[in-house]
Amino acid sequence: MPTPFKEEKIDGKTFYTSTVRIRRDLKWSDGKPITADDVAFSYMAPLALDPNKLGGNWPGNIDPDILNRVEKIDDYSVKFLLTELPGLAQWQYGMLQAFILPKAYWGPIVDKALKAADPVKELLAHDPAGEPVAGPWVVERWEKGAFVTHLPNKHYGLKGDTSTFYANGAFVLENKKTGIKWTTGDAKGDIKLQVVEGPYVDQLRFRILQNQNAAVLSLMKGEVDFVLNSLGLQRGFQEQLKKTPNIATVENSVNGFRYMGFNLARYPFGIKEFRQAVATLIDREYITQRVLQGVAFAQYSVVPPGNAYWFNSDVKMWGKDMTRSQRIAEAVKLLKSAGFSWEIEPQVDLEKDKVLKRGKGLIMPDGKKMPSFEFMVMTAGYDPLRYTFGLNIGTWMQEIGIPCEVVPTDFNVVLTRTDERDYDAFLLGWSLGLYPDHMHWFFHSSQAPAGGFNATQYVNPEFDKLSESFLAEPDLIKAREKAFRMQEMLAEDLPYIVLFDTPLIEAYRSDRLEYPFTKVLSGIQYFGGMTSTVNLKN
Amino acid sequence: MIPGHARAGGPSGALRPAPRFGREQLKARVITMRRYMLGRVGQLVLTLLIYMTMVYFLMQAMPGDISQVYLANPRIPQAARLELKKQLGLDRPPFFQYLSYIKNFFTGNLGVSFSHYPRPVWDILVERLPRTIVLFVTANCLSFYVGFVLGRIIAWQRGATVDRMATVVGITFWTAFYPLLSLILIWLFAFTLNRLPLNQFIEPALWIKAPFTSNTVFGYMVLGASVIALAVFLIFWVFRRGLRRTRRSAAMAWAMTAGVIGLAIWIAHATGTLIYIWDIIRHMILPVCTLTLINFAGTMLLMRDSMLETVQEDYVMAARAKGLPDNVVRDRYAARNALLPTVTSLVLSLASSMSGGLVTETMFSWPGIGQVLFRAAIGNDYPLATGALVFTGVFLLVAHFVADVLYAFLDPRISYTGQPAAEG
Amino acid sequence: MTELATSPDMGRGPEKQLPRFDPGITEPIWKIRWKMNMRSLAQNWEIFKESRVGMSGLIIIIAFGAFGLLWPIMINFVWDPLIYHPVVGFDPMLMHPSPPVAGHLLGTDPIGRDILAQLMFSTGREFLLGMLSAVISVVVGTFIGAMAAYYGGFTDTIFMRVADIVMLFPFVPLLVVIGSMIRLSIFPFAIILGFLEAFGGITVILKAQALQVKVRPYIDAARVAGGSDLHIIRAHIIPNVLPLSFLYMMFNVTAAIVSEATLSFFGILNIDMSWGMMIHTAETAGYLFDFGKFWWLWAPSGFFITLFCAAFYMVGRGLDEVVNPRLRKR
Amino acid sequence: MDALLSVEDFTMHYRTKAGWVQAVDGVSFALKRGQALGLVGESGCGKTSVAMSIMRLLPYNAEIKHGRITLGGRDVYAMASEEFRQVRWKEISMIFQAAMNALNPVYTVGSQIVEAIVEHEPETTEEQARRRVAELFDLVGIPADRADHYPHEYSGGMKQRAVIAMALACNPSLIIADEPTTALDVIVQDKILREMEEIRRRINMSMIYISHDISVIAEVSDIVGVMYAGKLMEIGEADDVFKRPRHPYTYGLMHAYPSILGAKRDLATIPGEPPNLMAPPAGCRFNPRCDRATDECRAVEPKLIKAGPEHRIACHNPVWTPSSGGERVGAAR
Repeated sequence: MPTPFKEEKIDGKTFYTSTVRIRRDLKWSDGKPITADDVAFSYMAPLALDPNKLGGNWPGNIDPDILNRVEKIDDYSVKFLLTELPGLAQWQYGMLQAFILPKAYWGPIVDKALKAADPVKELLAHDPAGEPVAGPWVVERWEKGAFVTHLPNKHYGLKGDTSTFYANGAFVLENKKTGIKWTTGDAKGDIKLQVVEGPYVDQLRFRILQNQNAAVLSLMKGEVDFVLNSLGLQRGFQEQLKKTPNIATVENSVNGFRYMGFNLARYPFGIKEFRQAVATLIDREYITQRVLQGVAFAQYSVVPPGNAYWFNSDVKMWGKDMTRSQRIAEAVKLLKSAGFSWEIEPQVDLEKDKVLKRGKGLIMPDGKKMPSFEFMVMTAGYDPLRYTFGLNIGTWMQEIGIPCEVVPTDFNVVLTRTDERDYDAFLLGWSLGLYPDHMHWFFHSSQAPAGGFNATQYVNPEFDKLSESFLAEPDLIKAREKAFRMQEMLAEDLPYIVLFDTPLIEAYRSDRLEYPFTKVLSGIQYFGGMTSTVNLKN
Repeated sequence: MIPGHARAGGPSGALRPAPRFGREQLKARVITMRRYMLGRVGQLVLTLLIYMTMVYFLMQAMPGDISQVYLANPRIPQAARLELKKQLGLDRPPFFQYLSYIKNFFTGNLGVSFSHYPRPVWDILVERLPRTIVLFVTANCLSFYVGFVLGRIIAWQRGATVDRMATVVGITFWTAFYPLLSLILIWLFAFTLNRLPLNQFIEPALWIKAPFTSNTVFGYMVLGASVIALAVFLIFWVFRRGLRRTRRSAAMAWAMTAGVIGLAIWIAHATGTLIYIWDIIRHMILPVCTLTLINFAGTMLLMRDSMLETVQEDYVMAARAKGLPDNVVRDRYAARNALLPTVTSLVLSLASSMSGGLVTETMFSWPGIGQVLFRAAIGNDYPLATGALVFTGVFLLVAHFVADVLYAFLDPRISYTGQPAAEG
Repeated sequence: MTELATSPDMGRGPEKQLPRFDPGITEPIWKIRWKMNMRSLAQNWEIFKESRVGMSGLIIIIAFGAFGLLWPIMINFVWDPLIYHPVVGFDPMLMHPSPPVAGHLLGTDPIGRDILAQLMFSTGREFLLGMLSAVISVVVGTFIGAMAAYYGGFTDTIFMRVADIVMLFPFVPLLVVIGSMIRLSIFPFAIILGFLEAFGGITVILKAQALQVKVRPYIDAARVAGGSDLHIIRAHIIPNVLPLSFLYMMFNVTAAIVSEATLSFFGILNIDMSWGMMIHTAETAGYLFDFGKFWWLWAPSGFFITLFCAAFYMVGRGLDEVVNPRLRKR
Repeated sequence: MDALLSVEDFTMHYRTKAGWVQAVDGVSFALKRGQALGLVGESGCGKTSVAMSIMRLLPYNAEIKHGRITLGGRDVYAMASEEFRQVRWKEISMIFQAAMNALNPVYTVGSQIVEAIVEHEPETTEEQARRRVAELFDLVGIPADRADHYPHEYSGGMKQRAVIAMALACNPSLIIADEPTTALDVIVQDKILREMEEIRRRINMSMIYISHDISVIAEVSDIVGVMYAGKLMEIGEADDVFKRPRHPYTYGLMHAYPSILGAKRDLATIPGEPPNLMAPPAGCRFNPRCDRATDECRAVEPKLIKAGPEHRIACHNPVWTPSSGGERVGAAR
């Protein structure tokens, strides 16, 4: 585990160093032990090749501005030298998550690449078949376009690790064979869950299918035992599979959300009250429970409830549990407070919850009639749920005179126009990592110009200060408080109107597979089907 | 036998050696053929160049570019995106990119795919080509054969029940919504009746221990099939060429064909690939039948309509008067003169089978060139999209060229320039 | 002034003889030509009416047209748009997709929209798409095919090479590019499709057929009789090629409807609702693998597509007899 | 010696949408081996339909009401189609009216003739067949090396000769020539007719000439039959019919021809037009146009009655001419 940071001065420059000790019982699949050399190499090689050039996940994990170098101290400990004190995002959830590669195998290849004219292209062109791995599985055969088979890795270091979770939140990791033991919190009281690592299956077969129909039919016919699908099963399949014998369905929440964003740089979307009025109009429960019949669930905060530790539940929820007429009345009040007016003001009858007169011709605070604007929505083909949400939102806005025109658009087109900030309003979605630093990247003013991640061009100096301090925050508890305050601020300003998300529904052959646990954020498929802990029934 | 007939005053009718058929005529044709060929090849290259330019700039005009992939992960900084663009050469002005692309193309290098960086485009195409050829060429040939045979029959008996029935069935399948029909057939045959494999092109259990990869076996199949086709063509050309079309010669021809196929099976067995080839064939049955059901009506109706013209010709009446058997009259007189449009559509559809079919590939999980074309086109992967489009496009251009040459063979009245020969 | 004996309009008069025009009349030429065209039109209609196949095809197409016209009436007066709107409508009373029920004769789709309303709404669009792509591709395609065969040489090469390029053309990216410039609704899509189909496969196949017609003796006879090139093409080559081009009319309509469905499903065309789209939505929502149970999700739209395209074939078959005198004599 | 071909009271109608067309009505005649029959009549009088009926090549909307055709003693329509197929071109062959497109444009002319020979003579090899084609081409006056050219490379006259060569290919015992020389100019026509006549005489082959041109028929046929509106009006020896026509229609026909030999005189024409065969006039079908028509003619259909040893006519009020030959007498009204 990493030691806390201490400041050191080495040949004139100040560094923040931390030494990390490595488990001694791990081996590569070719039998060689995993040592500090491999760890040091896994950081120094990408630094030498410049992570940005490497692309993929490298720039995210290894940030050349912060990480200066990694030195090997002895066979099983390394020392990290950083130029500045890293926050949780850069250290625990950043650098320490990087991949460790076998130096014996990759060393010569990287050296040869460095000498070539275009080192990255040279390196990426290398065919990594037969590369020693540390994971539970080794690739046995890969038939392109048809299937991939894996065999258990004989030298799998973590085989036999028993992780025990206690009701009081304590956690013990113990491997009786190799004597490794590691605990956090006081390990006593009743055990909530105990999982023993180690592949129990002698062969793993992945079949590559091109559409969900084929997958579900194969599942029902018994040709496959589990369907790996990042979108989860559609409603029709769920209903059918629930009724099919010896097939179990699993429902998990997903770490992401679908949202609607306005281009704040364009008048009048910059006005907070306008966004709040639109948020109030949107009846999320009506669509998720009635129209989509429970396939999706309403969501109000920028951090999904699935990410329990960071999720702030008491966030301002605009228009929650309001009837149709109450929403319209509230929205009209908000718009009026910001100086909007109408050619024909919408009238509602609160008791009978009826819309007496539909609003027409919204006039902006600057006196001019609001021009109709384009609300880009996913097409029915790409994502029927977002398509339905978008259309309904469009109808509700038109109902009170907001001249919104719903335009189903191709995903690439939406990405391009939001990237170039050439749009009015759009509806997209994000899938996120565990550490909520996405709030910094989405809403920090530095990301506002074209090409950055702050597509809605939200600029709030107070928020910027808060998000920068959150990013640099090493302490978990303080980081959580800051995250909660950020969520409250965003719920008030509503740069994103968070709409909904869908639980991930998966199915597997209950007569053949037995999973130690099935409640996991983003579903079983997020952990590759938990192949190393699943057990065969017969 | 006519007794030695001496025309009044002519020399006595000594037996004269029979003239060889078409000798000097062929010589005349060869010359015009060569001149025509050169012209056509020139046109082919020019068309290809124009086509490539249009495709390339169409790709550039597509909204967005490949680096958008990085927009999905918030942690990746701006620098990485610019770096990727530089790496892929997207930062150079489009015109220079185009020039380098053309230079590379004519040196046989289709460039490197963006989405499967740094795999070369050739590599991806070659990986998927055998699979596509085996499935789609077989399907096309089968649907053409069924359509051709049925078309001749229903044109010959216009108005009979077989005509009405075949047309109604053909039309319903032709106009059926293709994705829907394939789903129904999969559900019916593979799932409910459980007769045929559900999808994919090989059975994993069998192939894990296979000494070959599926692509090599597909390669063998393409090679084997073309050798067999050539052999069968030669056999029929030798036995059925003459006008002597007796029962005996037909039986001999079929026996020889069976022999060739038997030999092929024995070789496959000897090399140990037979079970694998059989597994692929088993997986092919459902997609090929679906494609045939969908497409046979096209050829059938095409053949029927073009044959209705020739059925009423006088030489067909003359042929029946000559006492030739009915199928000879139908095939060598009526059908033979109506071949032009049908053969053209066959040659064109064979070429287009190179580019596979997106719906079939998705429904039957048979990843081929069709998916590559679609994903690359949508995913802004310029080199892969352009490379795949041009690669399959060449086949079509060559096919059209072959069709033009065939016209002259099919109908002597049409000379090589595609215009009628000077009237005799 | 009688037209040339070889012109199809004149030639096809059935048994009853045409009254001979005495030259003394004073009517202007165009009037005579108009009257003759009207008469030949009437004659053709007589002949077309005879063919049962052609008439039933025509009736089906008219029925589709009427069904499509019914939509504005139904949505404005009979149905409540909130429930019956093909795209946004939702019926809160039922569990969706519900089988046919009192309020929804053909049941509802997985997102709660009424299937009958969707069918009616998209009929108008599919009708437009079908007619446009059929007419454009047949008219333009036939004319080009005949011209290419008749003139040969340079024109033939030009048209054939254009046909090559059009056939090769990546249809999907083209639409994506156009889609990003203008909003691709059904009308521009139908026209683009019509012209693409017209210059592509149909020209090559028709040219092949036209070549066979061109080498026939009566073409030389017509040329000897002083017919202008254009007249020969219009009067001799095209009538003999039309049976094939009518066949292509059906091919193109089917292709149009299937490609429109796949493209709007992948989001390239922003057409809100079409028959093909209905099947695709059902498929993605996972209701299309047990065909017995949720039959109303695929059967009505599948049946409509087949019937609509088949109708064009039947009309084509009927027109065959009008155009091709020898066929009719039988 | 019984007749090679006998047609007995043969009646055949075409079924059309508008009703029945009575194309051939009660025609009967007999043809001995080596004899040449000339069938003459205006176009649309059913002579081609008779030819087609003999060859069993009737379209599908033709229906035989009654009567029999026997060839070499066997009833043509009783034979199984496979059996009759052997007979075609072996026993009886035909020279088509439009010889222009009776040849398949996509095969060489030679091969089409070889095909017929090989089909009917299993033991002949292709080589022998080709040699015979060369001889046939000599016979009809086409250079032998033209055998491997395509039909579109032949002139009109040469196509006609090729079709004749094809008809002779299997030495049939009867050839039906349907307007063989109509498309040709007079000189070539005359040359071909003389050659065909000479070939016929030499191999004692029987022939049926069909033409609307009396001069052609007069030149080549032994017996002449005159047809009008589907019925056989008069049949007999060539001399009887031409020199002593007894049927008013034949009489009229004879006078419709300018004779180069005799004195110049204006031609007599037969008024009116041939009747509509869907609703033929009652009685004798010629009565509306016959100036000698009596009530009986308009009521009762005349049967064929003897007017001479080999001469029969179907008329109630025949034209009487003195038995002395040569001189044509009779009021040309």
